[in-house]
Amino acid sequence: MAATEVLQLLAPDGSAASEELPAELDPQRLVGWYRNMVLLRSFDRRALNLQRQGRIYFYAPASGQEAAQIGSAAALQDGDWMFPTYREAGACYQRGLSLQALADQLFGNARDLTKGRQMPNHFACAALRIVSISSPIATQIPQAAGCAIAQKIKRERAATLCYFGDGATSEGDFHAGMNFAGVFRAPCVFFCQNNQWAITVPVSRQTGSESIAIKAKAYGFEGYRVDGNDILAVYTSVKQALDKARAGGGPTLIEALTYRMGPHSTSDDPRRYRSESEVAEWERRDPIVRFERWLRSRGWLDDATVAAIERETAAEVEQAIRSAEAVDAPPPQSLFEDLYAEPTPRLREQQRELLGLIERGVVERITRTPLFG
Amino acid sequence: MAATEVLQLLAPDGSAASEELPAELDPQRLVGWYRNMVLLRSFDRRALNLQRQGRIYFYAPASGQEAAQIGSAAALQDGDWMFPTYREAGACYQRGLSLQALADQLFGNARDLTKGRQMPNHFACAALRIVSISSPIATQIPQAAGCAIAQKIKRERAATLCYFGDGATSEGDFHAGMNFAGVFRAPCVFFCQNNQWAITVPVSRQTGSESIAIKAKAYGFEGYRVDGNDILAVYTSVKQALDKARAGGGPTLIEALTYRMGPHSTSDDPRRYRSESEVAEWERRDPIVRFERWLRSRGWLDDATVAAIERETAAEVEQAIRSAEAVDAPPPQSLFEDLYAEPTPRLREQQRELLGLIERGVVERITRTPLFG
Amino acid sequence: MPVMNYIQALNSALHNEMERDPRVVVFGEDVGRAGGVFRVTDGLQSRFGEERCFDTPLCEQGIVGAAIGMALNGLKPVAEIQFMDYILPAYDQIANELATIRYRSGGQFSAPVVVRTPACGGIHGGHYHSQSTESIFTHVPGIHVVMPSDPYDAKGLLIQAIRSEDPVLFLEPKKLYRSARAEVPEEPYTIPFGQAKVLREGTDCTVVAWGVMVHVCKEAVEQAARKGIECELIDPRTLAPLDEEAILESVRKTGRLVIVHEARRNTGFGAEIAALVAEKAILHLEAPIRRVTGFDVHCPFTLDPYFLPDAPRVLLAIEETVGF
Amino acid sequence: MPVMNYIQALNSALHNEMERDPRVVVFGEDVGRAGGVFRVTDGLQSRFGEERCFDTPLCEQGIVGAAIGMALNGLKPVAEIQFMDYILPAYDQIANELATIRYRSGGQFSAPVVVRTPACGGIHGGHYHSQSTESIFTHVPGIHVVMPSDPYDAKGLLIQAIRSEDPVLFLEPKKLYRSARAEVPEEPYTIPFGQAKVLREGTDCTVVAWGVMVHVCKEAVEQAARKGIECELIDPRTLAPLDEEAILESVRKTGRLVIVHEARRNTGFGAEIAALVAEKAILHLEAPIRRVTGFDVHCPFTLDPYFLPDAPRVLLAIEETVGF
Ligand SMILES: Cc1ncc(C[n+]2csc(CCOP(=O)(O)OP(=O)(O)O)c2C)c(N)n1
Ligand SMILES: Cc1ncc(C[n+]2csc(CCOP(=O)(O)OP(=O)(O)O)c2C)c(N)n1
Ligand SMILES: [Mg+2]
Ligand SMILES: [Mg+2]
Repeated sequence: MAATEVLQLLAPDGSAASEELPAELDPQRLVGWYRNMVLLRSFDRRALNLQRQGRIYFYAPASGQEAAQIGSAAALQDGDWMFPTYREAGACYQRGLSLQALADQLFGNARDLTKGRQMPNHFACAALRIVSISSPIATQIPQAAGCAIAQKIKRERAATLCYFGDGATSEGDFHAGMNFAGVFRAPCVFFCQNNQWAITVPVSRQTGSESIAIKAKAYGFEGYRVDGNDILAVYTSVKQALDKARAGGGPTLIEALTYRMGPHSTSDDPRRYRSESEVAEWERRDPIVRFERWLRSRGWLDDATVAAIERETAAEVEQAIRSAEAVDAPPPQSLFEDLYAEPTPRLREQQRELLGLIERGVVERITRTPLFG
Repeated sequence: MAATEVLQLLAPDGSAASEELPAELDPQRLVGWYRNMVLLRSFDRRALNLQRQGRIYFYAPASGQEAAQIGSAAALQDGDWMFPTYREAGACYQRGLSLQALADQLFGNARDLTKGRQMPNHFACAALRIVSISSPIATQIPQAAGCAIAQKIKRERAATLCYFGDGATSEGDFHAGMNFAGVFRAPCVFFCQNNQWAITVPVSRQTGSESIAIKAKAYGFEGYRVDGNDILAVYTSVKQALDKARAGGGPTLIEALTYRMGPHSTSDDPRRYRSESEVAEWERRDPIVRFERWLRSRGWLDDATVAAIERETAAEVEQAIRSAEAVDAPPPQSLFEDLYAEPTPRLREQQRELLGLIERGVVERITRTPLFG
Repeated sequence: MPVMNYIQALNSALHNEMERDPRVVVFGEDVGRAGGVFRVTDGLQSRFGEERCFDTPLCEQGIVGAAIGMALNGLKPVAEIQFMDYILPAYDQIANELATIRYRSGGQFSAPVVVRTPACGGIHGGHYHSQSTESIFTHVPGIHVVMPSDPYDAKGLLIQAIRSEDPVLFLEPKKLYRSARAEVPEEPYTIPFGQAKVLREGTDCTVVAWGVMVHVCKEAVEQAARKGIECELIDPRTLAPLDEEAILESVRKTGRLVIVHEARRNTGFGAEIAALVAEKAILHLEAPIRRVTGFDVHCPFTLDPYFLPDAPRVLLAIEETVGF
Repeated sequence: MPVMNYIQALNSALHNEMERDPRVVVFGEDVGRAGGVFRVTDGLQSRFGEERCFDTPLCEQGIVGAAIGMALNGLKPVAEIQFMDYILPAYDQIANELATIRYRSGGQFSAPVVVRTPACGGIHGGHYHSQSTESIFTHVPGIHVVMPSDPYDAKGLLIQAIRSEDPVLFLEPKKLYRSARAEVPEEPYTIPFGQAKVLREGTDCTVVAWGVMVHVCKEAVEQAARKGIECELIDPRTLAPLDEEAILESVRKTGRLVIVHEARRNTGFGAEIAALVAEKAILHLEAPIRRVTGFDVHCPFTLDPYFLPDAPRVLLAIEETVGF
């Protein structure tokens, strides 16, 4: 397949290009994916609102990218590793990170797996091999290559899935990671969600190349494009690439063509840089609507189930947020933990300094994540 | 032309693939190139010896790459800029940097254009638009792209020629520079001398891609391979690319296949990592021998001329070295000059500190570049 | 004279200089069409065209690398790095290339690039939107490091930076962007590098601070004054070159020194100031030199307010120093 | 006990640890087949195979980035950066990623990578083969910074680094590679981080130095002794964690402090030591704290010997400090 053709299994109207489905995709699993997509859309909306209400500080929504996120993460196996970005709430959830863990992270509360250390959207879960997200763009790409090199050295039958955006392909770290993976034929799948924009910069300004997929040629491995709003195409291509990687076939670059329907983050106003018609055009390709149509056409989904899913997921989201909001901030001494396996004398001294200041009332104790504004 | 085909105009035996020469290439100019190649080979040998004798500290030879260097630099026009690496003594000389300037730089003496500030091989000449060479690999690549972007913004009818090695293509800066040039369609020609090795690492370990030329595809412009030991092929391709760039046609990547016949530098012993047969194989493709054969076959060169050229260039080299060696070290106060347009109070204070120490005999005055060892 | 916030003052400086000097070009991520994520470059593209204000690919090493090349070829680049936290991929281009080219070329070349970047914390942005790593740049000769603490200084120093023949790292405490306001002339003016500003005179204790901490210290020294402690508050404004003399002179008078910065304490720029004073004015010191700084951790999200020095912490340090 | 030079001691440590722990992998530019441009990794590939000692592409940000990923997945990477001057493209991966991952993941992840690199000058290598930029790393919490000054320490500290649960930047003063020799056991042993070494006891003046400067200072303090000045010479060995107590205790005894390092003075690590002493032992100081350091320029080629502190310069500073 050429690097500029686009793999599509579901047409925007929900009709299928081919009737043959991989054997492992039973209706229950597929409806489960649909449910997760709906849940994420609801989580996204709710999180945007929370931020507007000043109850969380920040949020980066992924509406429009549910197929790319759920479809790709669904292709992972237990032993695999995953390197997401701040936009991958969906992929993390599909991988198994609970809604409660997502919500706790948004509030940075004492129960948050990351101890409130990072801004919203920067999840991490060692048990699920979801590597800690950092904000700098593209830094995870050579790290993912290294993780995959280790898988090869350790002769694990496992692979690494590395997420990034179109903008990330411009960074030096993208080049570094792709090149290392190519030279060492590491079992790494590079999954680029080309959502057309890097904040206000369109992909045409990001690179002069005819596609992102074609960049794989510069590293000696295969790259191709899939319709990122077609969950079946995403799942199938990522699964194939992961299988190939696990079997010793080396890395693959997959460019998923999709669209960020909302703002870059709660700090952004997309009307400043893109047209309404563009947004409308992509809304017609909404990945949830498309998948829903197809599921209905197969008889696996009906009005009642859709309504139930919407009601239940909304309630779950609400419950997780309420619970997260009720939990206190992490304790002050935690400021000085986890820099090293053991705190250094300097850190112990500074910890005493801060606790002393709090005790003397010089510094106020933080009990909740400070409100926005 | 595909990125893996190789442009060749002169066969290794000196026979020509085509009898048609560009109009500007008269016999005098061609014999001039030959003379420069011979001079550089002689300079290289002499410099290696100087280092062995402990008279200079370091040298990075370019024997085997004379065609790539002279042929490429010969294609430049006055208004063009050039970003060389430490291996480009030849290209700098062809561009107009005098033998004396090269020799002065090796000795880091008070007459050196760069004031003895850098190790041997790190030339710079603002008058000739030969940008100061720094040791870090690939850093000049985004700089060259930026210079070319400025040429475009300023509507100069000029181009930028950026040199680097095969190893440099792995750095993040390579990616950055190529991508900027592609996005801005900058008049930049990227000239990669693929001499097969980056110190001890073969190009097969540097990248998994089938060629270096193909990497241009990742940035949306043309890349091709030329026989880097064929001065006519190098000149022709670089000239075309520069012409195209000046005319607004955007960047080009040229991969010149060549070979470093000597060590990486005087600190290196190539027998530790490559076979004699490989070296012998490439010696048969010696760019000087090939060009000489062809010039002889056209009747533009004969035994007497060759002998005269060898004698004269050796004498010139000898003279430049003698003269350079006789010049003193730069004066101590120069240590604190050229950090800023005007020295800061801190620098003035430290200058007084050093001059005081010298005056009091605490620190010994440096009169010559310290000897090796 | 109009009142401007920090962003408006910077924007005004950019307008002035692009008007005056056709060599000035402004670029970076999201600076062109959208006018920057903080709107500092707002209106420049529509006013001066896409060739003089433009978006680049998302690549900091490319932005600074390309800026060097443009400067070599006679343009006057004002490059934006979207957050100071993201300047690190360009650290090599800045420290090994930009800062050295004049020196290593024997004075033949210079690359007077201005790199502007929103710095420091206090906006609850976690580690990756809060760093002030000025000290890794002051360690590098060949580049000026500037951090204005109010809109008036911001405009005057930015114009000075753009007219400088040397590279300048221009740090903008983003917390001040909308919160700091001052009377700022519409016309261009410059403030020379290396001249500290004395915000308050006093005889009991010298307080040195820059960026947002100047405002925190203003509050603290006012509170101290109410308790009868007269502090001298100094904002160096440029950390390189540093107005050593202003600090030394003040310490010779007060005998006491409190240094306040947001950056982590270990090898922060406060250490350099302390070392200078311990070398050049030690006989005048009547108390330990105190540093009130960010703790030696990565600025956290939820506990962010613990990380940053605030007025009560500064006041306590002043009291302890004076009471020593 | 065999006598080893610095390279042999490091090589021995690597052999020991690769033997002991199959998770240890060694890689970088030219480290595999050729055994490193300084031969520190000599023999490892033939002994342990290409999967445990290998060459990488020429890309420092890739080397450190990949090392992080390998460490996350349970290997123990010992990555070489060919010269410390070339570590800067990896500065972002080190400061923003490697040093933060334990903290930002709430302690869930750790990446105990060792980054080894030949540092410092004195080999006439010009700016790009002479830098010692330790202070831009000591500013970053979450990573240990080590610089051993002799083969015995080098081996013990490298093994400690490899067994550490935290990332370590391991700086090797290349001038000592072949010139420093010591008795070094063949067997593995460790030296804990954060413990300074007192090379000479004395009551008149404390001298703190690391790397090559330890040797320069040894010469200087011997000369001082001949003049009747008894110096206490301290090598911190690890700059992070720093054995503050050893330095403070010595200064409390001698009342005088001279700090010697190769790095440029401005915001070098000497500033941090001076600041700590000026905060915690000021009452004991009887003279200004002196820093004898590289000048605030880029280490030049021809004039290189002017740049680096030598014994006469250190001796003079000691004499002036004691005579103050
Ligand atoms: C190194 C770095 N530079 C700049 C930024 C600021 N920034 C945050 S997100 C972003 C755009 C990323 O675009 P893309 O990779 O396409 O991902 P998307 O947001 O579209 O999912 C930028 C420039 C950053 N986080 N890191
Ligand atoms: C950033 C950086 N990393 C490492 C080095 C050390 N080094 C000097 S030359 C070299 C190999 C360069 O190979 P190549 O680009 O092929 O150029 P060649 O020497 O073959 O001309 C290396 C690794 C360096 N100078 N800069
Ligand atoms: Mg995007
Ligand atoms: Mg090469």
